[in-house]
Amino acid sequence: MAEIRFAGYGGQGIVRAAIIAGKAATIFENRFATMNQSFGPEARGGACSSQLILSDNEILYPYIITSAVLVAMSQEGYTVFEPELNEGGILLIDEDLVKPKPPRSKIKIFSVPATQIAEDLGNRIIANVVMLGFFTAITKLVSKEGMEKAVADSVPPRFKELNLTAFNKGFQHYKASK
Amino acid sequence: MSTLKTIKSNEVAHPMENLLRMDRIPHIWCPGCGIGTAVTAFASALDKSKVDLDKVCVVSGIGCTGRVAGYVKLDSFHTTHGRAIAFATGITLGNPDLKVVVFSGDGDLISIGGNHFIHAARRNVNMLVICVNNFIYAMTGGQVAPTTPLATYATTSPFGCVEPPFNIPYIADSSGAVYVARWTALHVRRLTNSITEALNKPGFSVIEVISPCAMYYSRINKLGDGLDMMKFYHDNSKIKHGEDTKNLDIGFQTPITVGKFVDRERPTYTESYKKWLSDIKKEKTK
Amino acid sequence: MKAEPKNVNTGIYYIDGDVAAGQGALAAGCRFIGGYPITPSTKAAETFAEIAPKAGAVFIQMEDELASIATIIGASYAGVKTMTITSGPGYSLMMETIGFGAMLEAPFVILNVQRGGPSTGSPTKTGQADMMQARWGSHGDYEIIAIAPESPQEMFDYAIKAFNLAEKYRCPVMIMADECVGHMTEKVVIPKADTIELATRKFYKGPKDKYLPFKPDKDLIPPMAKAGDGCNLYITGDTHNEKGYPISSQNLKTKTHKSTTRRLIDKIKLNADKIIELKEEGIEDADIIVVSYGISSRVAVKGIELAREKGIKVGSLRLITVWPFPDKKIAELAKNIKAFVIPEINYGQVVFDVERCAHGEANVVLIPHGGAGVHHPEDISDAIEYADRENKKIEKIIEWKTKLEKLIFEKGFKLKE
Amino acid sequence: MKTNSKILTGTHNLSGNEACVEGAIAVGCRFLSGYPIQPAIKIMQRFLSRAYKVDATYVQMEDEISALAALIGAVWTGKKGITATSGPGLSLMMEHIGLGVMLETPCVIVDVQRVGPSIGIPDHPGQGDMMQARWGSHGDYEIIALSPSSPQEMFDFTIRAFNLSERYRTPVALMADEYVAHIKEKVIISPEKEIKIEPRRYYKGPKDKYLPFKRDKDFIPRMVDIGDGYKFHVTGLTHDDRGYPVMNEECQEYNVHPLIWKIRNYVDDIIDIKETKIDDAEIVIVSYGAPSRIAIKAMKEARKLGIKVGSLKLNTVWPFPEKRITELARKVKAFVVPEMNYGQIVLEVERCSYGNANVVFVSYAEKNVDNVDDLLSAIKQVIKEKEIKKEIIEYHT
Amino acid sequence: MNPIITAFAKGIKKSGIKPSRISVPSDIPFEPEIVNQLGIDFFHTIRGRAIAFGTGLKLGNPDLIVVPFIGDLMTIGGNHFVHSGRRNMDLLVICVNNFLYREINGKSAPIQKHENEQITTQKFSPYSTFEKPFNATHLANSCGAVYTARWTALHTDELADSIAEALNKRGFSMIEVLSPGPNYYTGIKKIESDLLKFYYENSVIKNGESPRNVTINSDEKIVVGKFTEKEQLTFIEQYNLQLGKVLGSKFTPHGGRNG
Repeated sequence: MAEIRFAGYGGQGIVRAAIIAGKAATIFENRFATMNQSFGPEARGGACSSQLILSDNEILYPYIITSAVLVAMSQEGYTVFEPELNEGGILLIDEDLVKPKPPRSKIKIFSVPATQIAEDLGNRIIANVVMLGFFTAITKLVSKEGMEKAVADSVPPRFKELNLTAFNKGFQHYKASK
Repeated sequence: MSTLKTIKSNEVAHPMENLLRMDRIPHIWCPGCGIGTAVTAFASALDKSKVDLDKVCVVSGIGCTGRVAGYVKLDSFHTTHGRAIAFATGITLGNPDLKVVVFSGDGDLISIGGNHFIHAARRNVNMLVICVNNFIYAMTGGQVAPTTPLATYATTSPFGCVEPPFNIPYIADSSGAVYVARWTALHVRRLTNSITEALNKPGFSVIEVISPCAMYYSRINKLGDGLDMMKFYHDNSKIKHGEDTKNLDIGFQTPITVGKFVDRERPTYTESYKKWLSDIKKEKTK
Repeated sequence: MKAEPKNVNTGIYYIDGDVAAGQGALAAGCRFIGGYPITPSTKAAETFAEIAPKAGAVFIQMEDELASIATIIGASYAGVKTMTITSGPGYSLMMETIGFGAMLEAPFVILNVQRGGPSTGSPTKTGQADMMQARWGSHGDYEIIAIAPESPQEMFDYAIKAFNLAEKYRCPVMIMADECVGHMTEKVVIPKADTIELATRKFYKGPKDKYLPFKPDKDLIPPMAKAGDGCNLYITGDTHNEKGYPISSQNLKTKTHKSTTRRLIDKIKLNADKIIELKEEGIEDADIIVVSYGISSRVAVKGIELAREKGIKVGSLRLITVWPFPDKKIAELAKNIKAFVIPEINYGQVVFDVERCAHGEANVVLIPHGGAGVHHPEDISDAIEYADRENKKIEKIIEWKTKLEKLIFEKGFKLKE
Repeated sequence: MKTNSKILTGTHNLSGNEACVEGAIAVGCRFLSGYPIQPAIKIMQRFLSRAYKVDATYVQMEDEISALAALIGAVWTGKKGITATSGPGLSLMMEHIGLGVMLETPCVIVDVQRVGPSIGIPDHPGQGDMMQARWGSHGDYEIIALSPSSPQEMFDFTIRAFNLSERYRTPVALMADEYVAHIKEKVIISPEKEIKIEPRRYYKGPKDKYLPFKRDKDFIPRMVDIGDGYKFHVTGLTHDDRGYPVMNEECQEYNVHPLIWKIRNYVDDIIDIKETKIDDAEIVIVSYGAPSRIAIKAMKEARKLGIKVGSLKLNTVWPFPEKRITELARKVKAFVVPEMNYGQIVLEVERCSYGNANVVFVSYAEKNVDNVDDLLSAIKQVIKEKEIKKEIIEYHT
Repeated sequence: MNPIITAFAKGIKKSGIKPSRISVPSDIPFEPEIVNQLGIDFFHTIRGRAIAFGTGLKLGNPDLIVVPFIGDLMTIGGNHFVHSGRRNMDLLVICVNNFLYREINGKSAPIQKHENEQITTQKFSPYSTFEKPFNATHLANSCGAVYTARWTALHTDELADSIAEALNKRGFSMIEVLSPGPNYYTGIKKIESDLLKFYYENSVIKNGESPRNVTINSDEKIVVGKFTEKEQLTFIEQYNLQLGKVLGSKFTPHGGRNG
């Protein structure tokens, strides 16, 4: 079982990222995934986060107690949810948006210029997909094939190619930086 | 959310600082939205009309525009969905010295609150209604509204709206409003003038403010951002003061007629009620 | 009867509870939804608006909730399966007409995705504080059925069950979901149409001029006739006799004019055993039983786990149907256990009925929660531990002080602004 | 608060509805918004006919929804206000009862109950809205509900309802019924200066420091009037002390918890029950509203037969006198509960008796409320019961 | 029989529509015998919701002809009235206007003073005397009604003709009938017929008059007649058109006489 937190602000596709990962796990890998989201009524532009639990068995308790992975795409999201990350957890950040403090002992930090990559591809709203690629490469919690199928399944056909490119850019970014 | 910046005495204060709850800024409205413009116009009108700010009370319902009450530094009420006018009726009857302004959206005032709208107009209850019409329910994420033009897309009309929209000035007029005007978010100066005029008018006044909703209405219908909508208003609105209200229908991206349409005199509810009470008194003491 | 294939979008989906409910309604054969947008239930309406026209069903967005509920009762009498979708404030507006629907014995379903209350409250956050309202919210005496799902899959499954119950018992059926379930995304399996069993409405088949709209069969439920069937219906919200004609206060008490009101209650009460669905887990040798419903039952799982690690014998009773309340089951269980522990996202509602049915045989511990969030599992396990320790019979509801309450009201907590 | 010298005093023959209006005027109520509905119309009419004398404001709104919304608005201008309705109207008011609770607005809602559900029988008494009064609006809240059984009590309880609502800053329901509303009886009104009026809890500090929901030690915040220059903001959303919306778990607890506890902490002050011959009673009749008129009769009849019966009349139904019922349950054999519905408050009696006493329900939903025989026969039967049945008993005659 | 019902019965007959197709949701209770005689389906709904209820009947079964009777003159149900008009929902609304208006054309209407201390016109009148009533026709037009007419209950033939015409009209039609409604004024029955006659005598027929000009004022005669008629797609027609356009063959049109 893995508990994952995605955090950022409204409009970044934080919830969508979690849905895609959840979809990959449930529909394309036949496992279980529960996704919950939270946002205020001031949804647009405000703080936004989603929590995803992946498991091979049915998930009973549907919320995060301590997270294994935190994907932070805003400074506020990082600040709020960093304490929730367990010892030895993985922290993924958009390096242009989050300036992390020195990490606690065993937390591993990985950074990617997701928004920058997305802008280079011509649309900053696919930063979440870039991040998902990066997430897949590092955590290996979901297979690349599953994720690709889920990404393709979750966007309108005319944006399919662009999104898959973004996903692979993110995926490769980890490979390249290793 | 960014924190409140304290303004030092030697800094230039925000021009509307005395009218806004600066501790609640930033507001929730999206970039390109016209509600902020309407609030600005309202604030300048308050300034211009020289009304006693202590005696102005703002009532809002639920929705994006419904949040206005939370940002103006006046006695302000954020009430239930659709009932702003009913709530305001109580206030204005409870204390006739107050100037009550209902500031809410089209869904709130005309859909669920339609009954209160027509009845308050019929009674000619003393209040100013500023109805920001963005053609859609924005707070809940883009559902069809009774103002959504035919064949327009919204989340609950995924195949195009099948219901003709209300002509708000016409219905206000036929129900008995004494002052009816319509402006777009582009016509800030004229809107300000209208609000100023209406603030000093006893009775039920309605000002419709056509506003862009860049986040839902424009996005779902591919109309560009707030600026594109403003450009559309600029190119497509015609000022026709005194136009018969029945000619004020709005279609999808059709020209919009703006102006002041109705300005008439009728006794207000409070006046009629007072007169009636004194008649009874006379009758009883005869 | 089996579901119609055109209504069932068979497949495996990763969707949230609201969407699943919209799909479930269509699969159940719902032909008409009148609704009005309100967070957090809107997505269910949006889903139905999108999928309905392809299956020949209609969605209409009415001007308010009063109209939504009135229009679906009309549609119900036109002979179709029908539903409305709302949340707390909208639900409050529907109250008068829910009573009307109960009086007319119109089958219809209401999906209420509960949010933080009272009043406008916290629209995007959760709550379970409309439970008593579902039961008692309209004036006068009537009975309804209420189901509380705990997952998106159940939102689908129980939407179908709700329609089946409504058609069968001719009464309002409420799906009392909450924001957590409505906005939770999980795998939902929509099965093939031929595996979905649907109940059909009992229509009147006899001679038209002999039809008595409110003359019950043995099961206390009268067969129905549609508007336009030529039965010359006279249907009223007045207290009426079997013919449907209004009873005046003068003849209310005479035998021939016995009102149908008592039957509205009896038809649910006397069929309660058939209606009630519960999920029991580990209650055979339990000392403590956690009674929960909706999202709380999933949250309780963790608390129960923690308590069991400490060696406490805890069982779980999940109320899938909350109304009618399982009076007998609770009374029976009370005899053999120390206490019931009830986590609810409110300050005590269903707990009152547990207390009532326990008849003083077992203690009753309430774990309250104001809403906008769910219980902390430790609160649940701590309360269980306390209930296990407490050997005295305490003749009142024991209100557990949660961590949140202590934090805010005892530690001089400053609210973040 | 200043009262007008034109209030009615002395002894009068009034119906319950009329007495209610006189009570309201006596306690300083000068605003009524309503929508006509049987059997509460008389309250509106009477208020209007008295309006010109006491300079009161009256408005007939387009429906009950707006009636209560307008009332809440008017109260914030400094007026005391009332609305009168019956079952269907109360159902429509549900959403705004929630708003009244959330804005902590003192106001009085009179529900003259008739037979329900739905339209029911408009000119026949019922008590089917008791649970609704407690639970009818969405979300969690506590309410105060009083139940008068005579025109005199309509007068007295209206005054008490206003005082409680000002004291606890909450809507108070006056749950009358058609019988009590229409029966004409002697009503004695004490001189004006003897009528106790609870003043509104006004804030008196500096204008810019006013926080609409800053609570005193007793959990109750202070009010100001619109137009006095405080420039305050209030909302039906979950809010903090400033009245600004904050939506999270902490604020929800911070906001809603006191709404509940500002009532629950003061139940002993709020609850008013009238006990008659309870000391030696084996059987206690628990009643409220019109049926409590026959409870006393049945008690006397039973005592003639040698059955020790006492009566407990609930003047306040909500909050429910849980403690007292639990206490009595340990002493008595049975509770007998006559109600003009199919069983509502009897559930509360069952709950609070903890299996220590039998609970008998006598439904007056389809009976005349002056029928003593059925109540008496229930008493006669339950006295024979040997053991405690752990469910509500209903004897069928 | 009540003159309105008589006209309604005549109208049904004239329209050639089978009575069993007609459903009447109403917030005015009809006598059961009358419903039997008419051979229609009748629903006594709660106050103000007759139109909303009727919308459900119509959309649930588009074959039905739905005729909501409203007696509260749009007080509590005003919102449903204006919105159904806007949608052009296929309903014929018969609006029984039972207001008590003291003066018409300068003459005092025969309204007795109630012996009680109450002010008579307050006797459960939908409007207080100090409030202006709606011009229902104007309001109906401003929200899109396709057919509007007004008669007094004594204009039985004209009313029956209007009803027959409107029953066959597609879309939202409104016929306002001036009549002291029986349910609201029980107890002052005597004045009903006088009042009705008074209205009849003080009215003037002006077919085609602009809705704006038919406000009932105390200093003018009451204008009655058929005021407006226009053609416009009904809700169901518009629904079928729009969804058919967008969804093509995937869409099954909603049935009924408009389908």
